[in-house]
Amino acid sequence: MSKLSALTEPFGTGGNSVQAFDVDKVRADFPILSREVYGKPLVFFDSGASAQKPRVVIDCIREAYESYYSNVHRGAHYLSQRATDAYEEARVIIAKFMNAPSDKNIVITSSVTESINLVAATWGRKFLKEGDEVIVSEMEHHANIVPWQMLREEKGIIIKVVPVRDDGSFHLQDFEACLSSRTKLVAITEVSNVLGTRVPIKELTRIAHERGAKVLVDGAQGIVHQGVDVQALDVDFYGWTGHKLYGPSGVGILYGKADVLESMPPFQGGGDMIVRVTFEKTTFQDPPHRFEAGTPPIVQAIGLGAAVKYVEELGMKSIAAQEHSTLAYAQQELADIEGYREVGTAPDKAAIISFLVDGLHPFDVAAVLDRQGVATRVGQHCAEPLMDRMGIEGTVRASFGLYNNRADVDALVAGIRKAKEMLS
Amino acid sequence: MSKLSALTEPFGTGGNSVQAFDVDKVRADFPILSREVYGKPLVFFDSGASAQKPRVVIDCIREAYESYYSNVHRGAHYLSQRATDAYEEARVIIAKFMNAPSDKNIVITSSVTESINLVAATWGRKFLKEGDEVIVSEMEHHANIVPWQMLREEKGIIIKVVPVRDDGSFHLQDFEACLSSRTKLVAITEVSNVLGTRVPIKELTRIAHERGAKVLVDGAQGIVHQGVDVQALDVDFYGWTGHKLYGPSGVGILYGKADVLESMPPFQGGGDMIVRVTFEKTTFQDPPHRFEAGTPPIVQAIGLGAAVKYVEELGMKSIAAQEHSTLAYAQQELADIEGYREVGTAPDKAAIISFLVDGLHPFDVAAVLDRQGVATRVGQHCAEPLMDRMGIEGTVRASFGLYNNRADVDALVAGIRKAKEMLS
Amino acid sequence: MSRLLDLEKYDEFVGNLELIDDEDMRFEYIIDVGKKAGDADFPEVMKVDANLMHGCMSKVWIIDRVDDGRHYFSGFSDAIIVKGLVTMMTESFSGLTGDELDALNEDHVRKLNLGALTTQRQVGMLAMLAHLQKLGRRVTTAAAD
Amino acid sequence: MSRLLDLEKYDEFVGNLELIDDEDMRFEYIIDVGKKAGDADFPEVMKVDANLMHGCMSKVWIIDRVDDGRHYFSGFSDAIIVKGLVTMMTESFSGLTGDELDALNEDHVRKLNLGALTTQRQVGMLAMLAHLQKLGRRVTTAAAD
Ligand SMILES: Cc1ncc(COP(=O)(O)O)c(C=O)c1O
Ligand SMILES: Cc1ncc(COP(=O)(O)O)c(C=O)c1O
Repeated sequence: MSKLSALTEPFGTGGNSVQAFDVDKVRADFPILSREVYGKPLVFFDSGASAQKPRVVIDCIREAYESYYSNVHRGAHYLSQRATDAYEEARVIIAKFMNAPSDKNIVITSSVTESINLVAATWGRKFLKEGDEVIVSEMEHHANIVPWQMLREEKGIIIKVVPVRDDGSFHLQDFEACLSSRTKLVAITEVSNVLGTRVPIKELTRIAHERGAKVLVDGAQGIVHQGVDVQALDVDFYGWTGHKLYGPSGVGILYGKADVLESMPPFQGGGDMIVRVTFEKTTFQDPPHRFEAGTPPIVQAIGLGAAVKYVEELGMKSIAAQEHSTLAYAQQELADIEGYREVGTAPDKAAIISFLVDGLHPFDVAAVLDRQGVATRVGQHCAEPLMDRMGIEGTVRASFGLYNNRADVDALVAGIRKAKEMLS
Repeated sequence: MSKLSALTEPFGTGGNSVQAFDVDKVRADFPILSREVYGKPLVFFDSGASAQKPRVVIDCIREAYESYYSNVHRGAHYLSQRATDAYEEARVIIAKFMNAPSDKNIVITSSVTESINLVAATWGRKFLKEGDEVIVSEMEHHANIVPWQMLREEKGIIIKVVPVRDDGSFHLQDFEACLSSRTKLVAITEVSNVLGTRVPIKELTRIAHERGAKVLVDGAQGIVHQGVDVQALDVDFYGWTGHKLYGPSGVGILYGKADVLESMPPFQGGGDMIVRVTFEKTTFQDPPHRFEAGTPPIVQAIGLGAAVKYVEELGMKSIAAQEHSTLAYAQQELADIEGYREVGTAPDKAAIISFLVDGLHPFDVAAVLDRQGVATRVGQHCAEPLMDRMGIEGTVRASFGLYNNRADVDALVAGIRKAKEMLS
Repeated sequence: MSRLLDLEKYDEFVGNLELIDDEDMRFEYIIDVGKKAGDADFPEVMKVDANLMHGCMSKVWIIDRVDDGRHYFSGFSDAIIVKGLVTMMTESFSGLTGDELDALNEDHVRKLNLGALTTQRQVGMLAMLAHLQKLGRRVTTAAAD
Repeated sequence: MSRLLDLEKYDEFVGNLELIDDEDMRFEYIIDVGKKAGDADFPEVMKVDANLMHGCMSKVWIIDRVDDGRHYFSGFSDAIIVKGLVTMMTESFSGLTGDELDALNEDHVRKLNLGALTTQRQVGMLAMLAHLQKLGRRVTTAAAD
């Protein structure tokens, strides 16, 4: 079972004192972190694209397939019941983790991309008319841009874009300037996957609700760094993706308020989401099952439940504190590199650093880093409009996970210095 | 790696002599088959709902997470490249398995349900107009009914239903009677998940094409029993689901002809499926990536590749021969039970048996079987219209996998006798 | 309402099931209850959709008769095992008021100790309990009109 | 067409790379090729979308000059490593006819033995080869008009 490192000394962050953990013990939970790349120890700074998995998650997947695998919601036999229990138990774990009122608020999807597309295709198609406005921000991931563009194509809705400031910060007054009587939805990221900027979702939601607009949050980069309390935020939808929260690939989540989910037509048609089918007429299940057509990602959902339990045992506050401390150390060390420039310096950002080095192409920097065993991401990070706005072609991004330590940072810094040396 | 049982004596089936394999050696490849249920050995006859997984698949999943996991198509680093290679290699394996002209014909989805919904939402929305006809059969799974009903709701298309005969057989002349000048699509199952009836897809496709209609095959129950050669069948679309072919949950496949896929607009919007995004305009990738928005089911696709290699090593012909022989044995033994009735007795059916026992409710029979460790499925099998047509409320279904042996059949027969005894 | 309910029939079922320590025999006990349940108690004319309880693998009908504010249930299913389970539920919890029904909770179902039986969970005895409670409330509301 | 192509420059690259048995040093070799590639060879005015090769992580432009049916390529990228790779490709395969270009295959790329280098695959040297072949065919067709 879960072999978590013991919590160590208390640790201050933003006023509240929380327990930090011993990162090196935690690292031992992740088998991949002990591997080498090109003969050098792996330094993984690409958790923002997808995080590595702790042993408890990998074991949970194996156990499911080896000892109780079956389809769910269908069989009258023992394994089917076991698998159904485990699958629905995962939904309960996830609901509690998000502080959702009930597991009925939790739709299991295949990714946050699907979660957002689901809302666009059901709620959006049903409730948005020509001329209605959807507000997004300039720092959205393509997953929170393209579905609304497709709906614009179909329905003639209008997409309004909240600008970000030069330092990558997001200001509520810029958001308020976009609101109008036609605003029906605010679809916004909680944390920028490029800049690390946090959006003040709670305040934003209060303002949007005052104007009668619904709020959908793309929590892909939010929940992994700070957890979420959907009732405190009061958002209507909150989507996220399992593989970035140390869970398996192939599973995502959509939280929706009960009345909103109930108002929505089904997304896809198939088994499991219906009550009765005749060729003349079909009646659909209640949420969340109405939105889960066909065999769901069974073992992936169960594995995500294990991942959630893992981060809960460490504590989301402790994870945030740990990441914050590593981020601060990194910012300090990186600042010493001549020609180094951080892109996105909003105050209180999440543990994501995008950067450039004067005179060097980001691709070259990332390639040299890679040869040193340091995995980063380079390019536009599925956020091309943000690149256009910042007037750059791309960045190197080091995104932190709960397992990154100061030695990782040192390797990153040394790698950048080496890149400067090799490339100049 | 794959520890396949040695092939044994040659074995005749339908004229062609193929190698059969030693089932008991193959059973050892599936960890779950050695478990007990209620203190009795597990006898698994629910592979039609979802098949169990061989060790090679489970190990492949573990290995991916432990040694080279990363997101795909994004990073410039080593792991990202390794994961992308493995993911795209799976696509190649799957393309070859289906004899698709190229891996570009293979769209990776989350299930066959999604595959069919994808076609309905893209090809269907673009090319079908009010009054256009879609032909399905009376024995479709809900996954191949509800998406067309949803499109009917939206577009006013007409759904025509090919009847099946009392014995569950499917006749081309019944199909031809449904064709008209307005037929645009035939969306049909290859093998009935309830009756085991095989549809003569190749002939049907020839006829449909002569009338200018496209053909979509729901191959969920077809490919697992007989493999597929999409070029020989000449179908336009062929969808299937990984978890029924001994692969992981959470992954499905849509094969499409190149020109047809190219003619289709995207399905969902997000990362990976775009070439360029601005808020004004977005350009999309070519197939198959156009249809794969967001992080795909990475490890699930890789695991499915391992499953395909596993069945290829055994040989689809050998699997068919083995299943056929077990089916014949079962039919003979079951026929001796007084009051036993097989529902669906079309000639040359696939290894699926639906049955009833006079005077007993199918639920009771399945429940007693379950207590004997025999897993079957009971109910309507997501095929309610077929139940209505057969004038029954449900059946008990024993669906065979490559690992079912005669001892399994004996346990099934003994279980039914016990049910009669306990329930009368 | 917080007084201890007197659930004579329920206690009898719990007692009987406690005496059986073999799961297979407990399973047979349910079948026996199902077989013994007099079908005559459930009139054919009542097997209509309005009395159907949704969400079961086999059809379950439940009706109630109200006498002096107390609910007397009978249930039926075509499947013997389900009939056994529904009979245990209706017999256990007949004679209670709507409020008393509402005071019942998951533990009452759990104490029947059928948890290990797949069938118990499939047909959802909890769903049956919720259904009885709903029937209890429905008539209470109607009476208040 | 099946005559053995005389690929002098290509053979030189292959030979040089074979001498280096350390992967890190092979990586540095590519960087060196990139650094040494004269930027002047690739006129600024040619860095337009029409000459862009799609599907790379960093921008790659490739142009060709045709002389007596033979193609002389030059390539450019903002990223040094990519410039190194594209330079190896353009220098290796310049001077060939469209048919000769078509006769090249994956093995020619594989023999450069950069397979272990992530970057090599990322920027897709195979894609570059295909691009050169496309350019070779395009002009041949145009000439036939
Ligand atoms: C014939 C047929 N079509 C479609 C499906 C749906 O498969 P999935 O639930 O994996 O999407 C199934 C299986 O349940 C099936 O048997
Ligand atoms: C902010 C944000 N939104 C959406 C996504 C899309 O996630 P997925 O690809 O898992 O659907 C990502 C990650 O790539 C992201 O960072």
